[in-house]
Amino acid sequence: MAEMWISMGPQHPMTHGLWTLKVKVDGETIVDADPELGYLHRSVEKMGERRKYFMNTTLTDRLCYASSTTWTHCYALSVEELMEVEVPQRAQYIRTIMLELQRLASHLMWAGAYMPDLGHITGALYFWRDRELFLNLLEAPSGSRLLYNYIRIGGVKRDLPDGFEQKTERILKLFEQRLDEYADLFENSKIFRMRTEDVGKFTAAQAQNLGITGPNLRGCGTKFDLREHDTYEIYDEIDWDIQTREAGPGYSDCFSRYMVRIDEMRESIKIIRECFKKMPAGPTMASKIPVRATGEAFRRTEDSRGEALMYVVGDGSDRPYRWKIKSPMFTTISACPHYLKGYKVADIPAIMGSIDICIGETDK
Amino acid sequence: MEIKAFMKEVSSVKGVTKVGLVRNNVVKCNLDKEGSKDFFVKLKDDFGFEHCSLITAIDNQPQFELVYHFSAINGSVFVKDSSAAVMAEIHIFLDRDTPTVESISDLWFGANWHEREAFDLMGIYFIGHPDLRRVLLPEGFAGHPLRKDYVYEIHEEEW
Amino acid sequence: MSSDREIGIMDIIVNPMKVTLKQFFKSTFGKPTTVMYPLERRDPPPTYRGMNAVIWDLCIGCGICGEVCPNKCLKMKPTELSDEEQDRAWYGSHLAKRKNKAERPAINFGHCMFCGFCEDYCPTGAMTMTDFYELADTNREGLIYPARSMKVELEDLPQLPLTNYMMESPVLDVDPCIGCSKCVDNCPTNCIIMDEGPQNKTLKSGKTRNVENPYFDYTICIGCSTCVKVCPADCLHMEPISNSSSSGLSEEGATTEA
Amino acid sequence: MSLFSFCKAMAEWTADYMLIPVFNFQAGLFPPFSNPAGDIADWLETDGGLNTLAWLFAVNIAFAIGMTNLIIVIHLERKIAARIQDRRGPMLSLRSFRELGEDLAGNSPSWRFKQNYAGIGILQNMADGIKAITKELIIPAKADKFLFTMGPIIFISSSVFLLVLFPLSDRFAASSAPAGLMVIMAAFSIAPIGVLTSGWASNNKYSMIGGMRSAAQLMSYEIPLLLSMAGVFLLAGSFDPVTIVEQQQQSTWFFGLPMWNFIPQFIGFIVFMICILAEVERVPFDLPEAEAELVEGWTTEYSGIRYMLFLAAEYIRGFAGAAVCTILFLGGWAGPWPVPPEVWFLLKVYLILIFWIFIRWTVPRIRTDQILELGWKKLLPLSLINILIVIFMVEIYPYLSDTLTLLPEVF
Repeated sequence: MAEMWISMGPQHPMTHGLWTLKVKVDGETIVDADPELGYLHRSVEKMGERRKYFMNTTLTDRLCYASSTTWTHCYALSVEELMEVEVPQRAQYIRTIMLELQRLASHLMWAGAYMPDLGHITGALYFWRDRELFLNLLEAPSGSRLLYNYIRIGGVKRDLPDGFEQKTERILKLFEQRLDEYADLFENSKIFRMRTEDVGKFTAAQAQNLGITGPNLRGCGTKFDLREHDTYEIYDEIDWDIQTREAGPGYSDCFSRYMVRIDEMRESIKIIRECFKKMPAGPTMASKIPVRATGEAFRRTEDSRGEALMYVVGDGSDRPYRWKIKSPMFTTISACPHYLKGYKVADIPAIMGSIDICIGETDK
Repeated sequence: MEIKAFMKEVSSVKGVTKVGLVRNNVVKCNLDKEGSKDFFVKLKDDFGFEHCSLITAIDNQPQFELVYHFSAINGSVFVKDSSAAVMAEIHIFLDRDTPTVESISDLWFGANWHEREAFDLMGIYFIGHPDLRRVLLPEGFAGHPLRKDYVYEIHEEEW
Repeated sequence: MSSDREIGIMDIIVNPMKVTLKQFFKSTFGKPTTVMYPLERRDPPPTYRGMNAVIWDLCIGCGICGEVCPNKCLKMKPTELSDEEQDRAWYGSHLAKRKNKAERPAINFGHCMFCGFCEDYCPTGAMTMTDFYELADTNREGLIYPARSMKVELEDLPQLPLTNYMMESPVLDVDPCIGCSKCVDNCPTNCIIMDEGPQNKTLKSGKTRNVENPYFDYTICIGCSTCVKVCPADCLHMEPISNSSSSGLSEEGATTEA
Repeated sequence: MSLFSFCKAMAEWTADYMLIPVFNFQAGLFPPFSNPAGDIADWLETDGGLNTLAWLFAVNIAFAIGMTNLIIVIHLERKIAARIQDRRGPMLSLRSFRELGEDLAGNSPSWRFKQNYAGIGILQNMADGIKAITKELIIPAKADKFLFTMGPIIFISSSVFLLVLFPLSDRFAASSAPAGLMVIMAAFSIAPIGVLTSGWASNNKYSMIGGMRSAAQLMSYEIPLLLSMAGVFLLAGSFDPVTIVEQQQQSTWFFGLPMWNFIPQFIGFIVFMICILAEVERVPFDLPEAEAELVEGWTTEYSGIRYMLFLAAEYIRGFAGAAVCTILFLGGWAGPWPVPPEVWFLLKVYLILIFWIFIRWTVPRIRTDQILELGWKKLLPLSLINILIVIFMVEIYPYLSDTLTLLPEVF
């Protein structure tokens, strides 16, 4: 068969209406790829310039529906840096708990979305069933299941409800059991390994230059996690490890990226438990929060998908003058011709699924 | 290289002004538009900033400002007694009439789409970019919407 | 780590099938996770953000809810209050003089995203969010809820203190003030009074006359910026003020100390 | 009484009391002219006419049984998949309506196991059928219209043909060809033509790749499939299903249990199971219609009843594959007395189908190159080894004993 371009998306089960991947194939082998974005562009940055600082947390919630708290937190952190607001200690602990719960939910969402890409519908339902547990947890203090609007500039919206710790502990225990149970169904399954091992490889040096961060970079064995390397909230006071995994000599494949995320979920459970143990009493909101700000500030946080960075410029009014969002997936998708070349058509969902694409944050 | 030594070395480079610390691990400096590429080559090869985090374009009215964020992932530049990864924040100011700057996407591939986005939304032209097309907006879109002088209609539904 | 064991021939079908078989028996003889929605419902937590409801007895018509709404889905609509409603209203004494001009929020749920800002920033706690979430309708017009349909009545009203969640209060620029007292008429909390100002103005006729200036009680100011909007001379602006003694003119006007 | 003699009796009765009088009456209406109705009436009195009529009855019965099985298999798949996935599956049945009506009327529940209007969901099948039939049949503008319509016809007709070919028992068979299993395999291998035709005629790149994949897969798995069947044929010395099942009954092992073919030919059984899974395109070998990468492959452009025919044909092929497996390796319709042999046969078939359903919802899909590698490098040598074992067995058999009782000790 001669070389031909196949347009995967926007109406394709892998891209489900959000983006297009044009693939040049020779028979079943990929020769070239060209990703296209813009189907979900909402001009969030421009909209943010018209809204007051505190209103923008609703926009950041909607950057990624799978991981909305981490994005709102990144925004709140940068605006607090800009306004020089001191967040109370208890609010920082609550934020950390919410971030890790959100990371668990986000990774579960990813794992559930990854399984149908490999042709494993049951996996999707198993992981999404567990995600519901964490959505229930996130719903209890914030009052919403998907778009929480819980982390605000200067703290969190309200204190944790009564019995939240016991409820969390119960769910974490259940989830740990299930994670062990799933090992036989997924990572120890021979066919799952046949599909994911030695597929979608890139080395650590390549990944850094391509702008790939987060679990995808840690899948190459690079110990880089912004919770540790640009620490925020109370991650420096808590004992936890960066989860890395290496498939071969310095490269990552789909399986190592899968395993990094599974290990990270276990690590998140550890962090949440320790946070509950150390949590002090006190207020959950800073006493005085300015409305207007001047200057520029940025903070970067470890989003569920990689490095999230928000750069906020204020001109003295109550609205941001310029607000820039760095999405980790934006660069990772742009690099996809590099790690798709040479694999089969059947590998495209396996590879693109394994890097955990979220188009909401990418298209902004 | 310790961050203080890094700051000293950076300030000795031609075209770099106002070197300062934003936080304990973030170095900020201004850079002249001419010869910026030489500095970026030095930043990548000599100082080991492997990762281009972000390129932001700001419309400061009248001039444009480009803000580059680079990150040293492998710890070639470090802060003493801290695990913090060092970032470099570099500001380049451009005239409104000639919003052009040399592309760095051949040094960092990760900068490729950031430059495309800056071109798309702010109208900055990157010389030497391999594929300077719009990335978020459709082809044939008129204007660059993040510029402050971009005229747009606010549609508010009456009810 | 459990995944580091050797993968053998049993891991092709047999071991994975153990997991699914176990689940099969569990959900056949137990209860599946599915919530059969219209027949059985899960209880939303008390914090749940559902459809809005306005406690009219507490509402003072300040319009902050419309101001903080990111989607502008909430508008203040002029509403005529009945005598009974007028009597029950918390700030009824003040509103009595503008009974026919009272404003109450109406919501277009087609635009609402249930962020909860209106509830959080309401200075009297009149705006609440219920746990009712079945708002679907067959047409767009059905999603527009007029002001009266948002009304709820409570048996015992929570008498909350007025709180300035906006973190800002109006400050007077004395020179352009013409003493029209429009701000006083429109202030929803009655926190402004007109009093003798520090400044005399020369009229066209040559006479000098003392101009009355507004004085603000920042302890009950809610930062709604209604006065700024109605001011014909642009002499008011909002400033972040945390206590009563932070701006030029206002400290004398404060009737009670914070 | 066998199915055919039953049908023959039915045909005689119908001919005598319904058809011949009617045709004769018609012929009597216009006596001056030569009327075909009279000829038909004459023909129905001959042996050939009666046999034809009986055969028509038999085929219809087999078809009805096959289609009923199809609905049951689809429903079974849904319910089992739902249980595996911690769901409830389709639930709307007449019982739910009755419960709902009772609740609305305020009566106390009359049903013993009342659980939230949850029936077994048999109405879902009707809903699916009605939906598929009432949907628009879309033919893409640039498709080859003739081949596009021919594709489903080839696929479904070759699949339905399978239904009449295998017997449910030695007495319940629509056709009894001596080369029965060979005909079944021949019917099985017509399907790639339909798949390739519809994949090509859709004028869609995904369909094209799906069709090519399907053709490559089906053709490469035909060889190990037939080779693994060859062992059974050698042992039985016949292609006839009845003979094969009887042969499996003759040999016994411990406790006098019949030694069905899957014990001596375990390798062949495994190879056959994998190959027939690939042949009927079920997970993990369903890559021609992998929805994540190829958007349902060669069925992308089909809609309405055509798409449903594809789906139905796949389930019929699955049912037929399980039936062949039962005949060859699991002793066919043999079983203890009180249960009739037809029920035994169906029970075994459903056991295999449930096993396949479990596989489908347990493992991911494998890749094209991996499936071909598995077929050519692993299954082909294994099936050859199986044939060698069987030849060894058949050759040394006369020297050992009159029965096969000693065989387990030999191996």
